[in-house]
Amino acid sequence: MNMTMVQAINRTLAQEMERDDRIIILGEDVGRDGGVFRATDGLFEAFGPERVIDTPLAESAIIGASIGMTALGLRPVPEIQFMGFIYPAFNQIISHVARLRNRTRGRFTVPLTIRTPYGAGVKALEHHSESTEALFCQVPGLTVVVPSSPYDAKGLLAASIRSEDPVIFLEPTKLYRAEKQDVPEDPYELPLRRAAVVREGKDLTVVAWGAMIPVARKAAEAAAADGVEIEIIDLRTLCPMDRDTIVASVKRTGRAMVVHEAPKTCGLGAEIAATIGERALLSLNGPVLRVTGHDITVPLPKSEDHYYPGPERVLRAVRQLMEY
Amino acid sequence: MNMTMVQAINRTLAQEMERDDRIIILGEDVGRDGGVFRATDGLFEAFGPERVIDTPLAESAIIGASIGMTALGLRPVPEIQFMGFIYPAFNQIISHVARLRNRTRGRFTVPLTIRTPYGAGVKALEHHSESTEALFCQVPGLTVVVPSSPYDAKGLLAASIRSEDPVIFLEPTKLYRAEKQDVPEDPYELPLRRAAVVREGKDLTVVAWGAMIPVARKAAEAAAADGVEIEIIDLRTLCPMDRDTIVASVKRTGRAMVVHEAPKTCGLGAEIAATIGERALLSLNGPVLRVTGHDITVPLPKSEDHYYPGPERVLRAVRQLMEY
Amino acid sequence: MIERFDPLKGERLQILDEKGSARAGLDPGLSDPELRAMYERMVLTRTVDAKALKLQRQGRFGTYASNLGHEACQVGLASAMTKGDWLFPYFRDLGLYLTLGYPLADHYHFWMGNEAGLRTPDSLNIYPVAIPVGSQIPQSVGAGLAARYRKLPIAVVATFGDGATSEGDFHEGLNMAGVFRTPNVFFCVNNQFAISVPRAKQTAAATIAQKAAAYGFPGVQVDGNDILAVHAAAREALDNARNGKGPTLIEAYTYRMGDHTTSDDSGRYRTKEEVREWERRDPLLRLRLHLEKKGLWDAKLEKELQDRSTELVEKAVAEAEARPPATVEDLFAYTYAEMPPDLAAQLEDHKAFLGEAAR
Amino acid sequence: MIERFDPLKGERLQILDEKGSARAGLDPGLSDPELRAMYERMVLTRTVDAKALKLQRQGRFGTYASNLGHEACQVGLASAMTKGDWLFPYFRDLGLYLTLGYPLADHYHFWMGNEAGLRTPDSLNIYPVAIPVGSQIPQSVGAGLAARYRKLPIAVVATFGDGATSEGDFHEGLNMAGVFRTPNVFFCVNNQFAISVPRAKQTAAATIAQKAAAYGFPGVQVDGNDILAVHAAAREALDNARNGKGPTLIEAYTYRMGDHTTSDDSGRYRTKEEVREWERRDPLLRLRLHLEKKGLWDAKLEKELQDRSTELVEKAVAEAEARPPATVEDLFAYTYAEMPPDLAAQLEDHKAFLGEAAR
Ligand SMILES: Cc1ncc(C[n+]2csc(CCOP(=O)(O)OP(=O)(O)O)c2C)c(N)n1
Ligand SMILES: Cc1ncc(C[n+]2csc(CCOP(=O)(O)OP(=O)(O)O)c2C)c(N)n1
Ligand SMILES: [Mg+2]
Ligand SMILES: [Mg+2]
Repeated sequence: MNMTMVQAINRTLAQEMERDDRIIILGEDVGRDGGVFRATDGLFEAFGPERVIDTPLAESAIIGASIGMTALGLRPVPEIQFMGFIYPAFNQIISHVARLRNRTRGRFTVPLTIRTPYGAGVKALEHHSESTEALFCQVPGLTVVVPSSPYDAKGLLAASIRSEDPVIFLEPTKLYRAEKQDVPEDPYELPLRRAAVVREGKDLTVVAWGAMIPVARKAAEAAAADGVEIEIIDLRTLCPMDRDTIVASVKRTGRAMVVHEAPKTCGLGAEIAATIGERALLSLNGPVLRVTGHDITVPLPKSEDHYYPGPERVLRAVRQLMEY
Repeated sequence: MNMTMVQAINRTLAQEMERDDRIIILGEDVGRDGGVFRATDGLFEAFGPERVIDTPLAESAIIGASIGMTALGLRPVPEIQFMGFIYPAFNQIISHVARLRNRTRGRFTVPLTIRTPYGAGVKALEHHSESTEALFCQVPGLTVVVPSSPYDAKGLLAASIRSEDPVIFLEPTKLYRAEKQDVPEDPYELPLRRAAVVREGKDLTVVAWGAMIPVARKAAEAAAADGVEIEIIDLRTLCPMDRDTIVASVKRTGRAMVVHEAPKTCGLGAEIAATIGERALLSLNGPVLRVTGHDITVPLPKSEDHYYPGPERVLRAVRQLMEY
Repeated sequence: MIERFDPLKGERLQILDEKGSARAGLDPGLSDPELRAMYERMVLTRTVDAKALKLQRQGRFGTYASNLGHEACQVGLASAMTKGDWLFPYFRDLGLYLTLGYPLADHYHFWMGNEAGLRTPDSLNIYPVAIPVGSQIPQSVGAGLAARYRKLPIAVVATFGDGATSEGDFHEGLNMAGVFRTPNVFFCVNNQFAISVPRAKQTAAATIAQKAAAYGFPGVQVDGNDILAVHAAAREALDNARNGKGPTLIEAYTYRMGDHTTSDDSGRYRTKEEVREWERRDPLLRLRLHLEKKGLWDAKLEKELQDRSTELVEKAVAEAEARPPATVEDLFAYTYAEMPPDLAAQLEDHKAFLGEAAR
Repeated sequence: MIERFDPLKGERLQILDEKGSARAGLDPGLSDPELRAMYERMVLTRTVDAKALKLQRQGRFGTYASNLGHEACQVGLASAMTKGDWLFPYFRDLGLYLTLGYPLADHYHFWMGNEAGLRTPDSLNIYPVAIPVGSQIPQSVGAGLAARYRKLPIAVVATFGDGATSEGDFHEGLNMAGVFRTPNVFFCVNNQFAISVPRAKQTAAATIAQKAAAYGFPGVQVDGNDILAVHAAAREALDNARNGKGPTLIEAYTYRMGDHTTSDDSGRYRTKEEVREWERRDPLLRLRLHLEKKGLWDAKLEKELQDRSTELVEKAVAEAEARPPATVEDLFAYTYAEMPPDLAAQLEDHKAFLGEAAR
């Protein structure tokens, strides 16, 4: 069926809840309102207020309560309304979600999936454009997943919900309704911890995820017109990272670039560049470039375009690297 | 005068408070108790309860209130009792401390200095060994400073307190009383944003900070016995980072290594390695190695030594790199 | 007066009834010009709000949070504040901004998507809009501590919604204020909703005001559609703050008459009847009836006021829209006091990119 | 009974006076064996605690948080819990652990610095020690929601100190519990200090119990050195939770007789006289006097109990110390359900390093 990413997410949530009655959704406005992006639309009516819980406005309690649910064998799927509002829950996530398995040597695990819209490009108010995924990638125990299409969203969300590990599932706001895609009705999983080569090319590897995948694709098409064949890796799971796929590609192409919308410094691009430097140094024909947001706060709507990496900025870096 | 790092910090706080009555200390147990590490010992008696404030047990309010104080022109120096307990304040730090200057185009600034003990190596309970400095380094607007000696602690803390930007001042618990050093009585500043070459060498550059400096020094002495001369850069200000000093050194030595106690993935080592790859690729005789904590939670005391990078692990990496 | 209305006993301060009659013995005794000025401010607020909604529909504004129905809360509170007092606002505080003198064009400029609009004029003590719910509350307490330390005879006000009372920051802030008896007034606009979540699902406490019991200072619930009640309670609380008598929590009981923001569709979670029921209690109507009863208002004055307000609004829109856009430098210049070399390099590179793209 | 003691009126539930006499009409009617078992548990708790302090001084233990004075709170609460109930503890809950059957050697093992000691036996519903203050509270509420969803007739207990009540998590958790009327019991051990900060500087509320007013459910203050009062209030609150009557906040008013932890020196912030004053109210003494009054206890039984407790403790220490240290694999194996290749590589590398170092 043809559907948008937000519809694919909605469908997946419904199917997973039908399959497994341990799954509980909770968050702000997820119930009667169906979520501010309608990701949980209809679930309250279908599954009732005990499984689709409109919580008070309290992010730390949303995640804390989700943890407590796992103690009794449930598999909560809390929603944080925007990634910019996940910080009040940071202590619960970093101190407990990520660590309870280790702390108790496996007695208590935390199989929850925290869903949250993320990323810029939709001209929103401050705090509604965050992409601080690298904060979570440096916390041992967490898994961070980002889909870049409706099809991937369905398969990755199902896999996240079924995972025994806690997952931060980041949904690129910009892609929620950007395209429709044919998405199978039957449930399916896409493997976590595995990157996908979504475009093959021999000259240069671009590593990206989420809303930067369409940007990279556009740049790749333009580059192809210049005779440069770009290979695009959609990371899908940001951590634990599929370094082998990245390294193998760069060994083939000899050139690498990371595109992400987070600020450059200490963004995930740093880890990817460092990994390539560690494992493919001798294959490199030039530095690993990072095309990213600037090291500033995402500007308000009028100036957002100056921040957000677009195909032109990627293409420019491609040219710089090819000429290196 | 000969003093430990914690004494140097205490002295600096006293002197800065004498110099500038806009400076206010607040936090848990900083008053009558003088702080759990005695960093604020005697200040309550000297400056009274309006300037050395024992707060309720509420980290978000400690930082939030500090922000509010800056609105009225004060320059608070809040203490978070351990870095592991800074996460409840994460929203105040990332959403406000870092951004108010930009949000108001310079009308409201946040000249505060958040002090917190950090790092492992002292066989503590869980959450008392955190070194998540890279979380803060990826937030535009923050400055992160770490001293590695009593002398540096005094000069860097004074500079941090006098800075117009918000500073996260991380005090390596392991070094609080590790050594005594001659520290001038008169106040002085060491420049922020500037790294220090604390040992010169021609063969290999080690970038480190805080408690890893003594570790790197020990390794360097052992390496010298093998005929390898290591240059050690003490980063001092982790962000904004003094990349020029790093790059210049690596261009000279041709080999680079980062040593930090945080887990490897997305630690600050990634940013340093990425920077070196970007700016000194052609000078490199081998990959930039990262000798770091493992990607696990810091273990409890009985097993902490397995986590913490020691001179032997550094030395081993030095040998690997020299043989590359 | 505040102490006379105990929220734990279900008491709520109301001075004006729905017909516009003031309850004897409670009337704060405002002068005629003061009353008229308040009404004018309320009408202006509503005009500014309606225009903002229109601009948003036309794509000339970003997402916007309507203010409809909150005029009495905002103008009642702001008119009790005096010069020197500080405001730590939330995102639905238009009437406060206007009453305290925030330039309307600046306010529009912000909602049009330019940070420059959040650069409070130096003469005003207004912190920027706090979007992370509740985060302004502990900040206001720090300002209260600072005011006391500096021996300033001022009060510090934080405003927030009913939803905000569930956040940890509400609790940590009020608790700290209680401990240090800071000169704070915590003003909760209980408009019955946090987006779609009704007040009854936000907390099981019968009132928000009674939460003050947890912090050792008084709380009072007032009719938030009754500007005299709001003003009277605010004035007393502000006086107490300024006079070292510690903080107060005021719950203004009102209703969010519009959608949460322009992205919201409140028809999904509440009935038209409920909204209509509250239209009867419109805060503007109530003060207008009161003014009419006192012979201070008529249709002609109303028409003149509407025209004047519209004119002011049109001028401000024109001014805001005529302002030049932010420069690229603006976006980079305020991250640090002094731009670090890396960031300067990013700025240069971006300018180079723009230059190339322009070619 | 809980509703009969209103914290807002300054009422506190006490059943045993300092001489060990029980107040008629309130006595929870425990059987003689039950009373004796409680006393035995209290003495064991104290013996375990004293040994821990000794081991710490000898360097055989890490930093340790003494439990002295909290025995009535802990044993009184735990003895009211029934199989199936859950505990979300904090870091000063020894008597709860012991009464609920947590293996003492495991507990020692944890404080000796090995995570294996936090691996709760599968038969026990005890979450691990929460060190970030207050963070266990919202977790316990989630467990309460889960219990209700699963239709389990159980209660969920969270324990915490007076200091914890200032944290946002306390507020968010209790507020959520109120909204959903979860089967929770919130048990605050008000021991008058959070490290050095006295209770009066922690909150301006006259009692902690009255904070329940903010959440729409009952709160009660009990004498925390009176095991009968603790037990009676806990039993009622637990019953209410199990029977769908919603949550309760219990404040156990007691005193931290020791230092905060072995790293603390409480002489810096409180007087010896104050401590001595509380020694008179020792919870063990009070129950022992009560037992003696009832003819259930004498010096001989006391001697036997002391000996038995010491023996148990020595055995547990020996067992904990005899356990093999964590393997390197243990440190890596529990970060994820399945070890990622990177981490496996780190583990292999570390083993290689250890191998080289051993050579
Ligand atoms: C920490 C945080 N979480 C979530 C949001 C998203 N959000 C914006 S407004 C709002 C509801 C606020 O309700 P209330 O406090 O009652 O204020 P009102 O909008 O009714 O004036 C929510 C959930 C946010 N801005 N901040
Ligand atoms: C979030 C957090 N902040 C600070 C600390 C450091 N700390 C440990 S115990 C403690 C005091 C706790 O006091 P209280 O809650 O009254 O419990 P008590 O120790 O008196 O039993 C503090 C500040 C912590 N563990 N967690
Ligand atoms: Mg509201
Ligand atoms: Mg305490």
